[in-house]
Amino acid sequence: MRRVYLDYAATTPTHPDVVKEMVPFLNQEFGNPSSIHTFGREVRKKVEEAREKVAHLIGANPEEIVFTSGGTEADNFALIGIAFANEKKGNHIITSSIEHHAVLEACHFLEKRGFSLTYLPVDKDGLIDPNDVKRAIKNKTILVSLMHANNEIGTIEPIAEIGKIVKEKGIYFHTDAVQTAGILDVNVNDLKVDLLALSAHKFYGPKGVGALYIRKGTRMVPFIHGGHQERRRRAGTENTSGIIGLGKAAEIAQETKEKEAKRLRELRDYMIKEIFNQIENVRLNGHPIQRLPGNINVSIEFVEGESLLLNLDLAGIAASSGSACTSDTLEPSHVLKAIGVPIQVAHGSIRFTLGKWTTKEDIDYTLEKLVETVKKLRSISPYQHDWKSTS
Amino acid sequence: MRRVYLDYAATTPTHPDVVKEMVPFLNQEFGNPSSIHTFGREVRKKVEEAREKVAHLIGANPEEIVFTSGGTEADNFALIGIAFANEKKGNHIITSSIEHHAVLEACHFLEKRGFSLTYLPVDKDGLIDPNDVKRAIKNKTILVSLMHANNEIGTIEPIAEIGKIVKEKGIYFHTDAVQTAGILDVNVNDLKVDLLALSAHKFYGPKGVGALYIRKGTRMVPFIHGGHQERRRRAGTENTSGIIGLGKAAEIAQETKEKEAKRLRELRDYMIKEIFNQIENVRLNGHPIQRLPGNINVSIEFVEGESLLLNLDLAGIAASSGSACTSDTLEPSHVLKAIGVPIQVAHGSIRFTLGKWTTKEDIDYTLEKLVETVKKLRSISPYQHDWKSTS
Amino acid sequence: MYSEKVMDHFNNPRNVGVMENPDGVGTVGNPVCGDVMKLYIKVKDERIVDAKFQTFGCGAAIATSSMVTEIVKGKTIKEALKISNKTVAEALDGLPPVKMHCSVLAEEALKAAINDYFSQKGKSKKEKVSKQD
Amino acid sequence: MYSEKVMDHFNNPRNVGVMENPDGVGTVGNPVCGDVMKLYIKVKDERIVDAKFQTFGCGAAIATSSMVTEIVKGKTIKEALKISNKTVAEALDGLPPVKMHCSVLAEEALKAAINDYFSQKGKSKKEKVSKQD
Ligand SMILES: Cc1ncc(COP(=O)(O)O)c(C=O)c1O
Ligand SMILES: Cc1ncc(COP(=O)(O)O)c(C=O)c1O
Repeated sequence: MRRVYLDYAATTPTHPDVVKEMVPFLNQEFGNPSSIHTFGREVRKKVEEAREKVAHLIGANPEEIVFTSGGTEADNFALIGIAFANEKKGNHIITSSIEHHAVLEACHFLEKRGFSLTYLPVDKDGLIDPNDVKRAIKNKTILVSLMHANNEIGTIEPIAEIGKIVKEKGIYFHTDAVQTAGILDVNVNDLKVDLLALSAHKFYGPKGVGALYIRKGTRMVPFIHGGHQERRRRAGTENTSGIIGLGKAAEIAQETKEKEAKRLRELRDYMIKEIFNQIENVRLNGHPIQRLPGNINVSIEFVEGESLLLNLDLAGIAASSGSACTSDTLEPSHVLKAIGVPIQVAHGSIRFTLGKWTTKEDIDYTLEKLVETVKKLRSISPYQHDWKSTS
Repeated sequence: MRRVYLDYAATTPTHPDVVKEMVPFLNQEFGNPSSIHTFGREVRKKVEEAREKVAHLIGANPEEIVFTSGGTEADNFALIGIAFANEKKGNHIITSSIEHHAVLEACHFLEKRGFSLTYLPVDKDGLIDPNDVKRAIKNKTILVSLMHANNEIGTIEPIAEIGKIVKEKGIYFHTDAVQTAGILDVNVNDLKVDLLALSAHKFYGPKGVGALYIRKGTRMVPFIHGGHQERRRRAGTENTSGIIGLGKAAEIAQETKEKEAKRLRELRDYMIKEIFNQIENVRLNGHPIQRLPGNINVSIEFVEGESLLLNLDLAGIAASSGSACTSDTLEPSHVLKAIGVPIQVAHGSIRFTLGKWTTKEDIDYTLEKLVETVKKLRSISPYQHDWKSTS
Repeated sequence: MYSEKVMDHFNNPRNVGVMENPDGVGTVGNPVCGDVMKLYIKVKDERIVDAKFQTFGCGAAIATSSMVTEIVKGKTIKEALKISNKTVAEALDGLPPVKMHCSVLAEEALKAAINDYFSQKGKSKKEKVSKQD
Repeated sequence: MYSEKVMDHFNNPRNVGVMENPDGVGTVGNPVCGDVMKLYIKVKDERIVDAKFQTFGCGAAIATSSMVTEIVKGKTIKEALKISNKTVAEALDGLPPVKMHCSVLAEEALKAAINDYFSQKGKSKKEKVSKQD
């Protein structure tokens, strides 16, 4: 059976060249980079090279990069590290209602520990209004944390514009760039951020490794406490093969991302157009233009999302109903809710995310199966005649 | 040049069979285990199999195992997770003065956040006295955290005996078993612990992955907040290849650890005996019998540790002056201080840790080079005649 | 996630569609919750001789609908009233915990259809069937 | 960690050993701190014609000791007094930040030896050399 993976926003296969770089660091060059002997020093050198590559990818200095166990830890580190280090200055933090759970749950944790949070709304396309940020800033505000692009609906936020506002006020600014680093042009100075989270497995690196950019001079406490690794900012023996894989993935992304983004945008727009051509009562979620190159998120009315996914899966096609980590719950996505999708329509939402190995043939095959499945599910539904479209 | 690795306590090479298990999960079976499609479900199954293997290794139920990014995160999770969840009950925590920094620094973090810590002393062999634990327990004590075996001097602590005391008082008991899991027989019920930290890279698994055992019913908050992974106890996309590697390492350890420990104890005792035979003014640090199978820690008087290490490194031999993560500082080890080694003697301490690929020939070669180096360094020293031995 | 049986009934649902002139029809659920089941029965001599369904919902919702129609066919009304959500779930070799509510929905749809049958027969006052949990 | 030069001087230290009848000897450091340097000089016509050392300490301590004896040989006392810890560190192609104190120790050992030379010559009161940082 043909297998088509259209869930690149959930995770990507590790690039074969990245795998090739990683494997020797498991068994051959296996030293602990903190060791002063040759076994350790050889690996230390490679870890520092990886740091340079990651720094280069986002326009940072290598000393400003701290490796983490992924995007979630990086987001937690940013929020909790800033909060605990600056609580004497204030206890107010601004974020948005469409952040990834890695940010939202860290915020909930901080709320329980005495911090006050503002969750900004978004418009119907998922955009945050920079003026809302300006208005939300108080005397006690110590941090603004807003995602660079949303993982579910693909909307790209006006981070640079917001960064200007936040910087003027002398407040720390964090962006969750897990969906954009390695995919789009991401530069910490253009974006005017003090902190930026990224994750290797979203751009053809391994799962379980990421990084937090921390602008020089930023006042924060470590999140994981222990040994002196990462200049005492993140303790724990380094995931050396993972870090070296992240470095390689950053290097590859640097070279290929522009061309690849262009290719994906074309495929994406083709697929969206065909979905609208071939299926009735569909709506596109997320901004039509300010959108991740590989993201398609549509609500297909009169169809329930899970059965859609399962039917596609039976046809070898992998898609998602939103973020992978929420698919074990029954609640409809907080992001779709935030952009005002009616709940019964949200139930019929599906996300296709395209990537490096996606071909036009994959898209055509998916379209064929999607149309078939929607037809089948609508025919089973008691509502195919009764329901009114809400779009 | 011959290369001899005697720093297995710092990290181990990943077993070739473990590497073989891991690699397919980077590029082929690359799904996100949270995804409901086939790509995700295939990997989910393997992650759960790994969980069973780790549970089996320590006599736990699979649901009681939470995967982490290593031993440090597991220790932080145990301490901070229990502290924040039980602070209404009390704010007092008991630990020892010879814990790994992963525990000590988490304790210092908690002290800054209003918790009160007791650091128990140890005797000259590094043993914690169970009666000291009993005496230190107060009304407000919510957690006791003591390591199973010390990473520097190899002393194995009477955890089961202490567990009995702590359990009687209805207090949570955590043990840092990073140096014993996969090496010795470790059983959470025999040890009577509620929490236990382990790390893959200490027993031939990959770096950057570990686990925390959390006894069913234990009241704790997550440490990393976000998605619903790990039954909502540890957020973040799973390090799938790492977890699967940890599972395989656990499986191999289960089968081989007993025989291997016996082999290492013999090599260890041979090496200790020969060091004492061939070098004057040496002292053994740590307990002579209650000791990790592969650990040798000696103080060689009139010799400074770093030059010793560097000279051995030039001869291809990797050893350590203590824990890898402290070797970038100039302070002598807190563990040697705690067992009462005079500072000038502590400077001449060296740790050899033996493992799976250590042979008698490696030991003999090391002995030869060690004797040579000590002779050379003592001949350079201004004190070879003047100093009095302190042993 | 799902058993093979669930996937089989999901992928090849039995007894799908509208029934002409049913003796009882039950509709339960709500599109806002993501699941709606409509169950039709045909009754002859107090025995359910045919059943059909239409469902909007997740994989488990479709599979339990399909399974309940299979189970109920040939049963007397009395026997059918004894079918619980567990019967349906077990017949599917189990359901994930988060999906057990779908089997409850299937039970409710069946009860609703039988109630409707009683109403149509004018028996509703005497033998009203109460919803079980 | 260390430059090749440091490793060279560490592994093959120059001018190691005790000097018979030195004109000046300086001992600095403390075994508790992990570094002790003993520096011997032989002086002829206000020129250092030979230097030797004995050191207990880390790699950088041994290398800086070795290097300072090399640098100092052939220099006049005046020139030798101008040798700073930076001179020594630079001659070794640099030292890691945590090891810079070793080069300070080397400078101090040299100054101490020269002071001792002055003392022996009875010049100590007039030209006492102060320790630099
Ligand atoms: C926007 C965003 N933030 C954070 C994360 C978490 O990153 P990780 O999966 O590496 O923990 C993800 C992906 O899961 C994401 O899409
Ligand atoms: C006793 C002990 N605890 C904790 C750790 C930390 O584990 P990891 O290196 O996986 O972060 C180590 C090793 O570094 C250790 O030896």
